[in-house]
Amino acid sequence: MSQKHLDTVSHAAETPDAEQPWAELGLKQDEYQRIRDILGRRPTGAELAMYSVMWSEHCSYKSSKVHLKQFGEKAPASDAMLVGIGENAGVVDVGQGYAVTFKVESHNHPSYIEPYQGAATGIGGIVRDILAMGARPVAVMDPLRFGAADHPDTKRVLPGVVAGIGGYGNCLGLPNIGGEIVFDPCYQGNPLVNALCVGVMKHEDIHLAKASGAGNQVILYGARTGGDGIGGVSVLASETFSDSGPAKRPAVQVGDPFQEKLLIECTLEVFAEKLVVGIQDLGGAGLSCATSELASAGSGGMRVELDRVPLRDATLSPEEILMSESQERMCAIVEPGKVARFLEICEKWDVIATVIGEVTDGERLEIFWHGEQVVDVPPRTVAHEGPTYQRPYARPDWQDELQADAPTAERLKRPVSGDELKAALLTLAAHPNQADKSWVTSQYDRYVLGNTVLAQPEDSGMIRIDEETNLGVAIATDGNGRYAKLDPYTGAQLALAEAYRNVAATGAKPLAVTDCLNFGSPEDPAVMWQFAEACRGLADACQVLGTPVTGGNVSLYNQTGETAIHPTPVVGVLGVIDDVNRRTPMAFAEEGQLIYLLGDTEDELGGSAWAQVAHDHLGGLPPKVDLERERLLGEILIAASRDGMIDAAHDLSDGGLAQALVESCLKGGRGARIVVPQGTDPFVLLFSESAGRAIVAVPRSEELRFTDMCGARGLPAARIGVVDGDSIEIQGHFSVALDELRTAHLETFPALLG
Amino acid sequence: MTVRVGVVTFPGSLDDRDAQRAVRLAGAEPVALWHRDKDIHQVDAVVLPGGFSYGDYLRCGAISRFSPVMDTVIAQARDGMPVLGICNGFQVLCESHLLPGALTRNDSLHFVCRDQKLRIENAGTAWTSDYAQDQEITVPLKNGEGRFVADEHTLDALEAEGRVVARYLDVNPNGSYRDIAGISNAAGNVVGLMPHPEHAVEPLTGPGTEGLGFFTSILRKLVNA
Amino acid sequence: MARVVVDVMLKPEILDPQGQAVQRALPRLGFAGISDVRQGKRFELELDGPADEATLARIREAAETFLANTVIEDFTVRVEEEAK
Amino acid sequence: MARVVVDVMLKPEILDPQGQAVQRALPRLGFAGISDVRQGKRFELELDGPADEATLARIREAAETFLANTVIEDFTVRVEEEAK
Ligand SMILES: Nc1ncnc2c1ncn2[C@@H]1O[C@H](COP(=O)(O)OP(=O)(O)O)[C@@H](O)[C@H]1O
Ligand SMILES: [Mg+2]
Repeated sequence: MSQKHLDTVSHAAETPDAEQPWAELGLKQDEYQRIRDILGRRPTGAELAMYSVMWSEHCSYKSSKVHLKQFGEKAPASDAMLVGIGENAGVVDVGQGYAVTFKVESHNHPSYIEPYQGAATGIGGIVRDILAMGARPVAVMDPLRFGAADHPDTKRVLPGVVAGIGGYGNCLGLPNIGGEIVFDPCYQGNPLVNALCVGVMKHEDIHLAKASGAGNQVILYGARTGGDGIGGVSVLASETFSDSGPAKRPAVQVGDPFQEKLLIECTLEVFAEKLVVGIQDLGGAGLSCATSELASAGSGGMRVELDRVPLRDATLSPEEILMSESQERMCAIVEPGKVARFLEICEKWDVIATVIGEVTDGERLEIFWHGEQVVDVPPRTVAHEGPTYQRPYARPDWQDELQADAPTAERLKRPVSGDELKAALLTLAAHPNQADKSWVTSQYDRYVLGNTVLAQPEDSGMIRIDEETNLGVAIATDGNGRYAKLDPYTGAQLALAEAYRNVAATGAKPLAVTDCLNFGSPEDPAVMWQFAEACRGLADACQVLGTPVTGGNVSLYNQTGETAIHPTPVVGVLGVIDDVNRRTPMAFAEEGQLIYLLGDTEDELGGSAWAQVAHDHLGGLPPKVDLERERLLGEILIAASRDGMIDAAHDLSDGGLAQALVESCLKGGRGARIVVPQGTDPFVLLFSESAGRAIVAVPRSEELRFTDMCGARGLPAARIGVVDGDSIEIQGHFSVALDELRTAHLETFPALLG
Repeated sequence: MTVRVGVVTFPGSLDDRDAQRAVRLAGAEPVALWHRDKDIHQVDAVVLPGGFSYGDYLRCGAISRFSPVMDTVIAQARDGMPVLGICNGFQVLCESHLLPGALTRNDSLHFVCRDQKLRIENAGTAWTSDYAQDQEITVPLKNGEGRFVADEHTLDALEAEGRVVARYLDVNPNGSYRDIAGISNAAGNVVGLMPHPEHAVEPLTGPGTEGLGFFTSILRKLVNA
Repeated sequence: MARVVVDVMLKPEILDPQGQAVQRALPRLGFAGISDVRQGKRFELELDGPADEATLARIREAAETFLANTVIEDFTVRVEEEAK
Repeated sequence: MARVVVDVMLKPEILDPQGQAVQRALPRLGFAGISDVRQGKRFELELDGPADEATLARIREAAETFLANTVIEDFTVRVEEEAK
């Protein structure tokens, strides 16, 4: 391609009528016209390449921006927020001079096409985002959604995704401390692979993606640039799959975690010596994104000699180099006097580093190819001033009908006898959504770095960040597409509430939020309504809980033909704990401790796991959200942990009390004797999914202190039983031996996946 | 006297900091060693840590084995310096022919991370003297290529000479021949171990503290020497 | 009782980190003059019967759908000389 | 500018779980008549110069000491036909 006539800026000016492949690159007619207006001429091939990837849905957020704005506008005032939305990731103050950065991103479409590499590069990408903020990455998490567990394609996608996440994360030396695995037929052609990374730094180490200071050098370092993934993430994630698969099938990217490990160590060393003015990772849209974002955020312009970029394939054209999404690359802005030292550190780590340009005092991003100018653009128009759409949205006409179809006792037969209740509990505990996930999680290293205090299966993952003081952070991610389908506003709030509760259950104080919004096509007004509602719900709830959204990611076009996935907002909550020794695990480990149920239980089974497992039913309304109650519950759980009043805590979510008891008992290897309170329907007690609830194990010596605290604060706390024996006994109804339960719970995944 | 234990960092080493922490918690002084340096700074013993050195590309440990630091480590190990290879370090020791056999892909074909029960079958090596003979311990195990293989003759010899240092109990997590988790050289100064004792040195972050013995053993040996 | 060999290599445009690691190591070990290394997989299939056209067609199909991941890999199928 | 191929296979007496997994899967996918599968590695080395005897000797040495672990693996070295 490089032999072809080079489309320079002057050539473009002279040939205004040359045909250009803007439609093939995913641009709309009016978008193309707008580029011509901005430039006052037709774009060169290289400029067209840059605009098309940067203006794609994935990179420009053109459909979602108007709704995401609320996260900033409604953000609760928080002293903890050091860097907010708009940077590679948000940064949160966790005290003692430490800051933590965390973010969740999607790699859904690539993971469907090539599960191993798609998922692996998803981990790689989010880790570089965290690194680019100046932080040492310390852990990863992986919220996943797949089609039906027994569908043949799930057997292709799931093992590949899991092996890819493990293969990349393990090789990087990042403990995997949690995630989610949910099956639902709605994800059959659109599995969701979200990846979260968390990093730690000192306040003074925060780095931002901006290029300033005329004369400063632009250094590209890391892997050589190849022809893989040209327009991959951006174009691929910005269109709908037809029934026969994606229409455009760009080359898949292959990750090299070893290269990324070197990139991490090298980058941290460069930061430590204060050699960097600004830094940006290369992810979707590769060099187009990195150069235009750095220049746009900085003060001056930038000049780049594209032919200096080290290539894996010498035949690549300038357009291809600009669009390549080759992995494991970073771009740094370095003062001239520090370049030599920078290159020395790269050499130490066997990392290729090349000066490819410099910051200018102009206002343009200018790119040259063997001395000839191929790009001359105002960088903001590429990076930050792309098109935005106010897409039409409308509540779908089927929403009312769906909500009217409530799972009442008349509509869905409920278990009544002891035997029926027992069967329901066992079936639920063995269903792939509730079953033990160690087939997956044992493929992930959770010990590396030696700071993992809690990891799956626990309510949240917890990492020690200071060995002297035992300061730590906890993170949980949650999302329930079934709830969100029934009511996207409430569903998004429930996702936040659950993650918040999970963090508090381990004893950490929730501080901040990241989110990954997985939806169908924004061109469908019904989907757009779901999206708008979910954003509004999440922003409103964050305001009440005092936890600002610090960053996140949007994944649209998760649909096959006309059928969209359930709207699936995945919410990650970060919390801080002053002393990780005080953490609360979920296992019932001590015989004789008292089991308390905190919160109120109502007949709320809309969207529940029971309705799905027993009746394959989705209808009605999701559980109500009471955010003040969530906050109170959180405060009690944190205080009880700090003051040593509880030895175990477990939040109640899908599967309700029944599933929570199964998990706490099996983890601790202890049974429980439960007394159904007078006047309570045992079915509702066991299987309702009312929000704002948790179970705790209280040592008898602490009972009075604990109940006094709940009473004084007005949190309902009911003593429902005691940790005891080797079965779960619901007195007067049924008893199930832990061995039987364990078999049911543990054998599902091995039976499905071998 | 302070005992100085070197911990080598290869490109792609992951558990090097953890090994240093374990050395410190055992009461010795950890010394960071760099793969490109032949100089090992007069350390008394060396740990080759876990990880994916050189990405585990080609074969685990195959590329690291040729690094400058290994020239020195191999020479001094032959002269009796205590060397412990954990996981990837064990693979490096086999590739270096300081230990017999090889470590191959797990029979499950999956990476496995679990708390693993072991029996210490030789409490006489430089790295196991703080354990009782046949003591059972639990430490994390995490590997994708941890299946120890060797020919029958070698396996028989290892057993006959008491050079099987640790064996898997309850579950053989990777298909290792004869449940072998760790072996030593004939002199007992070089030990390779697939599981990770350095991740069982603090109750907070591991399944217990039963891995600490490897690091206190070496301390005792060197102080008494 | 023929032996059929299926060679699977990453497509040329796909990054091959393993091959690159080998290539970088070779000069350090004193082996110069090698400009590129690619690493792939080799499958040796022992057949119950002869390697006739029908069988080879089926093996090609197995390679296409299973042994190779044609999103990122190419493959070749050949009957191995008995003499070898 | 020749290409040399080094094939590395596990020795016959060493269990090959990858090959076995392939062999077990083949009949399930409808490919019968395959009695054994072994999986190994294939290295393609591009030389700067010709594949003369001296060069091949050096590549054999690289295979012996580095590309294969002769404790568990066998290897073969051959020049690939240009025609291919
Ligand atoms: N759902 C969301 N909620 C909050 N912030 C978001 C969301 N989606 C994207 N953002 C923010 O928009 C900015 C641009 O996102 P993105 O282009 O994905 O960043 P990057 O290229 O670094 O991955 C980031 O600051 C990101 O955190
Ligand atoms: Mg980024």
